[in-house]
Amino acid sequence: MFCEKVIELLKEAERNPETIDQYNDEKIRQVLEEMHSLYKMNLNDANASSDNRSLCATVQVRHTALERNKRCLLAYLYSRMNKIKTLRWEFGSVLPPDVRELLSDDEYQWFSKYSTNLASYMRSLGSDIGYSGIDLTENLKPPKSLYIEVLCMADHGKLELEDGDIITLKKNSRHFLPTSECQTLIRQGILKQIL
Amino acid sequence: MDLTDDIELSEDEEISVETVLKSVQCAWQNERLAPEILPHRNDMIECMLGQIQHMERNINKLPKTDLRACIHKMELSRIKFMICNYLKTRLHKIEKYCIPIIIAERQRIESGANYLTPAEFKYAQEYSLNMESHLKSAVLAKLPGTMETLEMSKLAVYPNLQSHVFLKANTAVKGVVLEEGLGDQDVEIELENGSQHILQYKPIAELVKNGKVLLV
Amino acid sequence: MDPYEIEFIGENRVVSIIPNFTYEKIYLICGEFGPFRAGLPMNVPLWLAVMLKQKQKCRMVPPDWMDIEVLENIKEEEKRSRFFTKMPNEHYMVEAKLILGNAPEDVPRASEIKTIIKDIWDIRMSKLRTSIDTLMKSGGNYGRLDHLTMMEINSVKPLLPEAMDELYRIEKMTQKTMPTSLNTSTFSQSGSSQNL
Amino acid sequence: MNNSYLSILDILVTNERVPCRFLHDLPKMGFMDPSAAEDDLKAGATLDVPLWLAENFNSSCRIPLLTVDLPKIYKDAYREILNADACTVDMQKLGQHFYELGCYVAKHDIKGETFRQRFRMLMSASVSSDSIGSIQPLSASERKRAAAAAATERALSGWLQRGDCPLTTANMVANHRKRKRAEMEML
Repeated sequence: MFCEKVIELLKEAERNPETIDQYNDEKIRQVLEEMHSLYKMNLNDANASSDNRSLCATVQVRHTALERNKRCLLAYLYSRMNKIKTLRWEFGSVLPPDVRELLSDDEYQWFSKYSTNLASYMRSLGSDIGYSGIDLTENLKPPKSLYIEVLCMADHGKLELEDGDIITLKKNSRHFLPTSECQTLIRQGILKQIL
Repeated sequence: MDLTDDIELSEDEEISVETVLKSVQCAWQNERLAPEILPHRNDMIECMLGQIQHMERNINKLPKTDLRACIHKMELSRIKFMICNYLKTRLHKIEKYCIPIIIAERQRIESGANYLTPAEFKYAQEYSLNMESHLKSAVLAKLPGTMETLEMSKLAVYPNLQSHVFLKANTAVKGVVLEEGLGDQDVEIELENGSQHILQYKPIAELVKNGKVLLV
Repeated sequence: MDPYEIEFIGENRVVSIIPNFTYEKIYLICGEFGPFRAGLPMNVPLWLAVMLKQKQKCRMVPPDWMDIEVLENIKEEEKRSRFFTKMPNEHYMVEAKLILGNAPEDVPRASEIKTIIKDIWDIRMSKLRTSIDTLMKSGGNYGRLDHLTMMEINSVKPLLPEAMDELYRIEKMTQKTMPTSLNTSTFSQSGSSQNL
Repeated sequence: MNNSYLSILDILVTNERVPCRFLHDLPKMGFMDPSAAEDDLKAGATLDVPLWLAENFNSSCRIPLLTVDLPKIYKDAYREILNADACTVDMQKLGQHFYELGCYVAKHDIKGETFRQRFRMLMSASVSSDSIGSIQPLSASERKRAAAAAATERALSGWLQRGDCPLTTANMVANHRKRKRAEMEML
């Protein structure tokens, strides 16, 4: 039956809604191959079908399959675009190499453009009055206290706080930090809040 | 020490920052709970950002451990949370519904009743262009012959205005017409002041925009 | 919405505290509070009360309704009534949780009070489920829900509104095209073949 | 449900197969019918065809090529069962997309009633997580709804039990790490 490969692709994307898989170049290639061969067969039969009405129907069926394949491929890309957006909000504008390699080159380009667009929108906030303290990727949860205790999950190096103090984040070290200054590190899994 | 001061929103009315803050909260709540994008409240947001900036400068003059500094910081971080969440909610709607939003916004700009701020509109247009160019280079360009063309409007995702929402009436409203599910006659109901309902968004969309109801 | 976001909204409510320090008025964006006089009750937003309590700068004054007798009455009334009764305040659960959680020593008979409030909550939650059931049975496109607090309303999201959306969609489709025969789909009725 | 062009759910729904009878010969399409050996698909052939294809060529279209029969779950026999007690029907087996597919092919009134009956079952199950397993298997959208209801329930009881609002690792980040760890362990 037509369009079976592309459905596998979509099911794969749906299976793990909370993570992004490797861009499936190979399967996409197979779908494109199916499309090219359907298209070619149609070109041949379309020439012959002017005097053969049932062949004309065959051409229509193939054309429907082509449109269907196209819709599915675009839906695959779109579902990944949504995940890539989430990557921008959660990992930040610089992706770790092992995440970066899950994206195709086109997707990485899209990620960069998305990131740039977001950054320029955020720069516009408060720009009239020269205020730049609003970062939409921070302040994600209702604040409960100004300071929290955190445990460092990985060696991260030095962190300069707003008040000028510099601390070193070493694996397993504990710190008492301003909530506003460690939210991103917690989101990125480098720090963990001790409750 | 007076860290706040009343600000002027327009020439003839002076609104206290406290009132602006309350309006921002309602705008945030409505934006979070409405299926479609609501008219922007940029004047209020800018006013709040100004207040935050002013306040942060003053806090820096206080000793770090000063109790007042802590209290002010806590309030500021609450307000920042709300503003960030509000703006982010709008961005997400703009992304999801970008195609119909851009079309509707072009018409609204002509009539001067725009829903998006200039920065949001720019963001929406850029987002839509990026999406188009990605779909083109990643798939469409590789399709055979005539298959590579695509009308972007086909990809439009629309907010579900028929979705059900909870609301509280801020004032009495008469003549809200509910669409009946099955062939029956439409029903008209009255929202008493302070009453709460669950109903479809569409018939009360205007009431959300003009502040007569609050989504809860 | 997340329960913490509703708590955030509820934290704007004003409650009473007795500070153990003296300080002049403080001008916040959400209003002016004070002056603080050690030993004298005063009003502040709930979030500030919690913050001061955590810094051991105040005692919390339990709101009037946080009283065994008042709550027993509410509970009885809630049990008796078919409808939801009006709660002492729109964020009673948030207030109860924050005051009893941070300052149980400031509330006389705190643990009994906690139990009664939980009872009232449970009665209302089970009433809520019954009402939803009735609502869905009666058509499922509109309901009036006076006196439900935001936290309670949130507890049926997204289940209730989404089920109503789905039902609306299903019935809308049904209404659009009532088929003459139920055995065939609407698009297979005119089986007349025509030559291609 | 979202019927938009890019909706994966709608794509999966329209991928469900419906029984069809072909009205005309279709040259070179014999492979669609695994039981037939010829190159051409012959008029009169009956086979299950994905809805997206059937929908484009059914008798209400410009080029009627086939007639579509109702999938059995929407037929009289099942209507009676659904009418009697919708909650006993195993939707996972019989109608993964019962409501959604029904909106395309079976525009009669049983779905609304089925939905109501089963909603009640779903609601009572969602408050006590252990009973989710004991109810008859759900359709895909019902499962989603039950999971969402359970998440609300968890968030609420979490809130009732704790004082603070814990900050946590972002979802994608955490899942990415988890998966990487699992991959490392496999090596």
